[in-house]
Amino acid sequence: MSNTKLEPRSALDSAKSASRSHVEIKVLDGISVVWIAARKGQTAALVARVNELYGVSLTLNPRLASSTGGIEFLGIAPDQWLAIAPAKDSHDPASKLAGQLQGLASIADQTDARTLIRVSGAKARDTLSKGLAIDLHPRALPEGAVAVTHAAHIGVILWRPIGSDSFMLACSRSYSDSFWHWLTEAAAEHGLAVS
Amino acid sequence: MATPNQPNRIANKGLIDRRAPLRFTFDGETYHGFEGDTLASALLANGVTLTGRSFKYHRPRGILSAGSEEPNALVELRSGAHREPNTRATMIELYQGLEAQSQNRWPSLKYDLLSINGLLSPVFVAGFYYKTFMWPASFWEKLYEPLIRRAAGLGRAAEAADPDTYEKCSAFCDVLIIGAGPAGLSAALAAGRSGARVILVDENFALGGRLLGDEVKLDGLSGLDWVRQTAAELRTLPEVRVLLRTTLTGAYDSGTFSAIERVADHVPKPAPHTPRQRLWRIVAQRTIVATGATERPIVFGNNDLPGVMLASAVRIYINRFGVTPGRNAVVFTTNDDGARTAIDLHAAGARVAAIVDARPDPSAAVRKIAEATGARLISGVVTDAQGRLAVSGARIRPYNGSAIELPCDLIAVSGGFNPNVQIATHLNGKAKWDNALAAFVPGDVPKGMTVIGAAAGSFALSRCLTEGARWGASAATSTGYPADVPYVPTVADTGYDIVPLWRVKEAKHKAFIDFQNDVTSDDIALAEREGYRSVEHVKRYTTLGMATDQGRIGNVIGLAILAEITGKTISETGSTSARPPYTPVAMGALAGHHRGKYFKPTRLPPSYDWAKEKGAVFVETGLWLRPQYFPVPGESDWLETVNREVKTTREKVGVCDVSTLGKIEVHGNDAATLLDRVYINAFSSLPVGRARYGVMLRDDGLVMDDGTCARFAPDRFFMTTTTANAVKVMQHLEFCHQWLWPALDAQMMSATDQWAQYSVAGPRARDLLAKIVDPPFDISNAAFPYMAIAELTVCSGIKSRLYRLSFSGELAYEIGVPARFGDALMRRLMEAGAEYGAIPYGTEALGVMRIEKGHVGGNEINGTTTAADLGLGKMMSAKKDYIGRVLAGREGLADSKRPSLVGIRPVNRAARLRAGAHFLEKDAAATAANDHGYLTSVAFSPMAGHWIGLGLLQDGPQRHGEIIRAYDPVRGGDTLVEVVAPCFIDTEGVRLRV
Amino acid sequence: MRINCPFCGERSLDEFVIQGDASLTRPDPAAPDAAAAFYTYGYERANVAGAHKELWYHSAGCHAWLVVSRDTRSHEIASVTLAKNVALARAKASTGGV
Amino acid sequence: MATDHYSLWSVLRESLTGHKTWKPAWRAAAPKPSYDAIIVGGGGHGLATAYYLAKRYGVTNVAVVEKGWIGSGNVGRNTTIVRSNYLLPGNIPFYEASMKLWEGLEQDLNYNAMVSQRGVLNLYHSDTQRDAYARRGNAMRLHGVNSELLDRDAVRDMYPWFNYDDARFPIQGGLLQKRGGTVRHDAVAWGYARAADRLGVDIIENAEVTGFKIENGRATGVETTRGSILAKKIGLACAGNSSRVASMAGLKLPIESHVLQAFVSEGIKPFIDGVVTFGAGHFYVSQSDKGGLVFGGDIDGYNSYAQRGNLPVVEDVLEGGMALMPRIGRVRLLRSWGGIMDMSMDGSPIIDKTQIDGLYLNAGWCYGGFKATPASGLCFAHLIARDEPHEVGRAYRLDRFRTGHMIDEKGMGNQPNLH
Repeated sequence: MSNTKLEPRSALDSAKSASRSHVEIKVLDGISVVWIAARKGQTAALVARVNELYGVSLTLNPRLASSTGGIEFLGIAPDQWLAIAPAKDSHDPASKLAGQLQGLASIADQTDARTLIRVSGAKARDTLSKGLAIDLHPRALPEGAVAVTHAAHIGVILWRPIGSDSFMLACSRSYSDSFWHWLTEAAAEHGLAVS
Repeated sequence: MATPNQPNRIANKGLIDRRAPLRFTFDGETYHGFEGDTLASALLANGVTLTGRSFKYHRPRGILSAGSEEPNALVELRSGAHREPNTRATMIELYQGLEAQSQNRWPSLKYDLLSINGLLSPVFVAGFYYKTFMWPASFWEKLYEPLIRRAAGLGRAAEAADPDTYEKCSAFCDVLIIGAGPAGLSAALAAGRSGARVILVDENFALGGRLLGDEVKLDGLSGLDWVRQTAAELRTLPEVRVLLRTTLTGAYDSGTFSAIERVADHVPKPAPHTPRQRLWRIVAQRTIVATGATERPIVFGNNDLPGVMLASAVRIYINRFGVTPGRNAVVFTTNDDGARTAIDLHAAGARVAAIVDARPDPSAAVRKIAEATGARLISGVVTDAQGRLAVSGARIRPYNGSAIELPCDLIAVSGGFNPNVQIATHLNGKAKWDNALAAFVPGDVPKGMTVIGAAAGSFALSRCLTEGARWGASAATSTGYPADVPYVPTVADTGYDIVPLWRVKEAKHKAFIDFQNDVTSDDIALAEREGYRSVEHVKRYTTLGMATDQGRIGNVIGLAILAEITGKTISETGSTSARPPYTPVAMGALAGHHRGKYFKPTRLPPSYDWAKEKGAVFVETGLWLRPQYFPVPGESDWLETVNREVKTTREKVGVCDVSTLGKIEVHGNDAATLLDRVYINAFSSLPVGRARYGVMLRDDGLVMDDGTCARFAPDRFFMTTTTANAVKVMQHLEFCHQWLWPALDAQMMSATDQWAQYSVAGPRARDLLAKIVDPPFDISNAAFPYMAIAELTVCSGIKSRLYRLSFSGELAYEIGVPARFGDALMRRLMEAGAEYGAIPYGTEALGVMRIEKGHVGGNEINGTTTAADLGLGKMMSAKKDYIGRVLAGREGLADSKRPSLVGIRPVNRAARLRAGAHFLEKDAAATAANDHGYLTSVAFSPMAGHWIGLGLLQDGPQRHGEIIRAYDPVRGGDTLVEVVAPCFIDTEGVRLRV
Repeated sequence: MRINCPFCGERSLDEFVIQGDASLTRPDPAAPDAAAAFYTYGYERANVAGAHKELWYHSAGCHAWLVVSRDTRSHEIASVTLAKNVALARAKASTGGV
Repeated sequence: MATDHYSLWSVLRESLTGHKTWKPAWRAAAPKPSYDAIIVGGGGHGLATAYYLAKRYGVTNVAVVEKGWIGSGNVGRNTTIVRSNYLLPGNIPFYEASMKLWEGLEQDLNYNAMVSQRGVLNLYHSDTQRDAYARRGNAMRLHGVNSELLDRDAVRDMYPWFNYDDARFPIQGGLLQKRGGTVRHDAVAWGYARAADRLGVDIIENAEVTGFKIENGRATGVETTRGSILAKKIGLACAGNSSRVASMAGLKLPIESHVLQAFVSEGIKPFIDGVVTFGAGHFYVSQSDKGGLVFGGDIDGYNSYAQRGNLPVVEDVLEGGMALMPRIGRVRLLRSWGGIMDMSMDGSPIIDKTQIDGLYLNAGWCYGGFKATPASGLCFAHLIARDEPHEVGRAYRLDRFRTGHMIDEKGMGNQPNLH
């Protein structure tokens, strides 16, 4: 019996996406999230290693660095990053990074710990400002910016992907239902059709 | 010239839209008004002047003002669940079908029985209650207070839940401008043109402030046209946000402000998906307060009669709303501005019977006005208004001659203006007295804040405009957006020239300071005579300034009169400092989205959907919603279900979702050292591939949390915490690492949500798991003994972590898979376990089994117990230091007589136990002196066949075998119980090692 | 009140948790007077009205512990630094402690 | 021939003559050179202490020195709740003694402080909370204090309009103390002041203590902004500022000062009869005899000497309010204010001698100070007069933290802002 595979299931299977002119909300699956924390005194070496492996230099502030291979490295805390990688069934970025960064960083897979949601559209900012108490204006939060904060009492990591006017949000998996409820309610005023 | 059925409407005047007539009702009567009216202006247009009753004496009251300071015209707006008490008619925008009712009167507004209180007013003075109703003591709750409470309050709260929604928004800006009058608009232009991010808020539904109520010219433009032109330009500036119907309610630290936007109060019902009101949290680098000034009345006899109105309000009703509040007016003023009201009245076709100028000698300006309006100019005072339900005349005492009486239906009164300094004082700043203006002006204002225009005492229009331009520009410049001071239109200023008069001593009738609370000048005098000399004492003793107008009408007058009485200056007497909110705020707006089911977020475990399908009953544990038990058809109650779950698990195998446990990855070369310092027992000695139970203390030596910690590699640990303490423990670990021992190489990350983790417990647990784990992994007892752990794959390649841990005391495992496979794994476990009779069990059965085994839980780890109290003293390592070790040694905590963990069972096995029962010696009296502890946790043990419990009992371990009482009077319980060892099953711990 | 987290930037009060006086240091548990020293450390507070160095945790943000210098009368914040750096510097200064 | 005694008759008599001859509630006393005892702090506790010193212990040569106007501290800025529904043996007898004093207060003082025993109800939302309240209720019973554990239906009978059906944390029941209730806060300060004044106590306002005279280990007087005053004994009753004042005598206390906000709504027709505390959020509420909803929640959490708080707690409190009683959505919040709390290290107060002879300490009341006013005054007066603790206050020792005998109702440990 153990040879039939387990079917994965996102925290928001019920409500995958909802969209309408002014704001679009989409739950993204199949993306790996890996926690990277520099070992004591190894930050410089880690940055160098990542640079030679992925051609990007990890930022020491809340910004993201996006590699040619489509991996984004988000600065989420002093000496800590999240790697956001499009997951292909075949490989497991966490183990790969663990191998590559051996001795330089602590690694843990966070793929299942987070639900990734993209919010875009003309009213994305207005929608998010109903819950996020940080300044979302492009002057304060330009493309590539990262913010670890909370919205409607729920912890959330937010970032602005390069070359897009959208917002990416990652909330803890177990909170996804409540987060989705708040987000869709906040967006409803701007014409969001909730599926 | 009046519009049909709106007798007081003036033809072609005002900003109302006469093509948009609106129907509304007040006390059941139907009336008509126009788009752009307030309820107050519409009532006045219809000749309705009696709008309410006062709080204490139930005196007839009318509309005093045209703004948010209105103390009298409070109504119940809307009906049913939408009923909104104490709503100021002056702030209600008229909409089609509006319903309003007067309040605090019975049977009707015209004939209010409680106006009898007015006759008793000689008795009902300030402090009345403190001196009476003391005998007999028991009568207070029985008789006196019920009577008082019947009379208490103004309007009625709705009886059902508020059907509307509310939301909260955050906004950030470089420059926040509060108030969109001439000063605020001019500042917004100056700052906005620089490209700085500007937010302009105004509580009104139209821009312009006093420019809407006064006839002025700016460079030849009418005030209104200038406002239109300015608004148009502001609309073109992308970084300028204008929020109308938005009251700035509070100033908080670091440039944070609260504001309430009334999104849908001006329409019959909110548009779909829009809130009724919105709370704005505004963060501003610089703030410009341009909140204007509020006119104050003069204290003379019957100054509260309907028909006595603030002079500036009279002008607003005429010019902005095209309504004349009277046809035959007396203007009573202490300054030139008040007198100007005569001009607008005259222009509106009303007769101005007299201008009564309280100043020793009226200014030239006033003489001119009198001539132009044909008003009789009297240098003197109005001593009393005359009339019963409305003003019918004024009794006037000229300074040179004897009293005269003039018939009139309106007394327009101006005692001068109080700058609205409230926002500037919210952060403890005090306002300071300005003698020339006879008013308080801002004193020390918070960093980053500037007060301008009338709010700063600059009443002249030209100064409002120039200050706005100057400070708007400098504010923007200081935030990095260089701005030029823009051109300012020229205006012809009019004078103010006040000689303050606070009260008319010759008044024959009651003379009010605080209208709504019926505070008179006599009350102030009485309070002072009785030794309540501090202004704060006077306010509290008389309730001056405690009404819904926040003291905007009466506070300064009361202060001035107190100064007069005590012969002190006003500055010596006191100052005013306000507290948020600036005007009263609907409570729903401050709660926003977070009510009902969404009061707090809900966390769902990975097997939630599956458990729901299975008909599980769920229970809130912290923010989590966990399956409590899984009833099956035929089971009569929860106990039967839980008994089955326990039995089946102990006899066959059960599966429980324990994903809610806190999980923390602890990595690094010094991870073991860190763990040694936070746990009372050692972890550096833990071999790779094994787990260990650990206990953490708080700094003060009491137990903080317990859990297990597994070692996957020399530098890689996986910690579990209790569900309740997950966040607290993470914070603690970070504290120890970042603050206490920063030199350690350790990194922590929460993995609670990453892993779906299930406990698989019972004699057949291994058989079940054998079908799940991928070969060649060997889970035989020899290869994978108690407390072993491993990383492996299950169900054909799903990476997984297996822990041989047992909370139930059975052969048991905890199996973890990435959370997205949690749902599927639970289904698979049930499938694979079917042949062994596998069942799911919930938190109840979990609890029963841990009590049967005597494991401590949240009821025992309650923040007041030591490790020794919980029978874990022997775990406290003597070989190392750890958090809490030293203070745990204090005599009070080391005392062996402290209540410590015992097992409890009823002597009469049929008896039920209840947690919270206290322990008494068998024959001891039920008194505090004999209180020896209490039952912390109880359960019915299907294995033992009776109720069992854990408890904390003085000197407990020494008392096994003793019979004591479990005393539970609040539930009528008093049971003889036997003290036993805190373990009811498999005391040797054989089953979990097989 | 808003605290300028050295990593995340300025954030609202509700993202943080305060622990208290940052001028206290955990005593040497091996010292002969450890009991008395730990009592003082655990319980006695200067509780100053004025400039106060205190520990805050950015619980809703980057999880950094911070040393915040704040006036307890005005709530005005003079400086914010990462507690880790303060602790390291202090350790360097007095190479004591565990 | 000034009218002194308060009664309906004296009010009626005065009403005929325009209330011209009332005797002032308390004299505006000037400091004498020396007193038998000085109480620092003209709040509820200080004034009550002076009153009981004079009334019960015959010490009448007493001064209360107050830096501003009496009652300007927490007695004038609280939510007026009185109750004795405590858990621990160190607390129950003390707060029950206080309840008993409240029950006879008005007749004792001849001042109506509107002591109103309309009941205090603590709601529970889970089995664990229920059992914790059962434990508390049983502890109260063992101390002879009545308490009742109500189930959901019983609560619903009392307050049918709570949110029962759409709640995140459904109400399961509550612990009721019928004798609990509210008291008109200002009147407590004024009533004690008036009664103490009549017994000869000097109430000296606008006299801020700037230092202590201490001669070889003994306190002999205080320096104030109105001159120095000598005294045989000095009692500190200045909660909120205890650390500040004690530091002038070189003392460091197990106390932090924190701000607690409180709120009142516009006056509306009464619909909340008693006091209710929400068990699933930070919210408690009662309705005053003027009709205002008087409510509060948690402390702001940071050390503060500013009598004001910040927005997050305001939102937190109102979220609790709306979760419990959604019908108040359209009722308006009228005013908010902040008080400085002496938050102690175990959430319980201190009434004890200090290391300095003749200097006595009454502090650490957290936000439980108002209900404690009478017993606090009585115990402190006893301690000052007799140099030994009153039996109901003997647990409130200053050295209990050193010896590990904390009185920690919440089990939060040495983290003052969590109590």
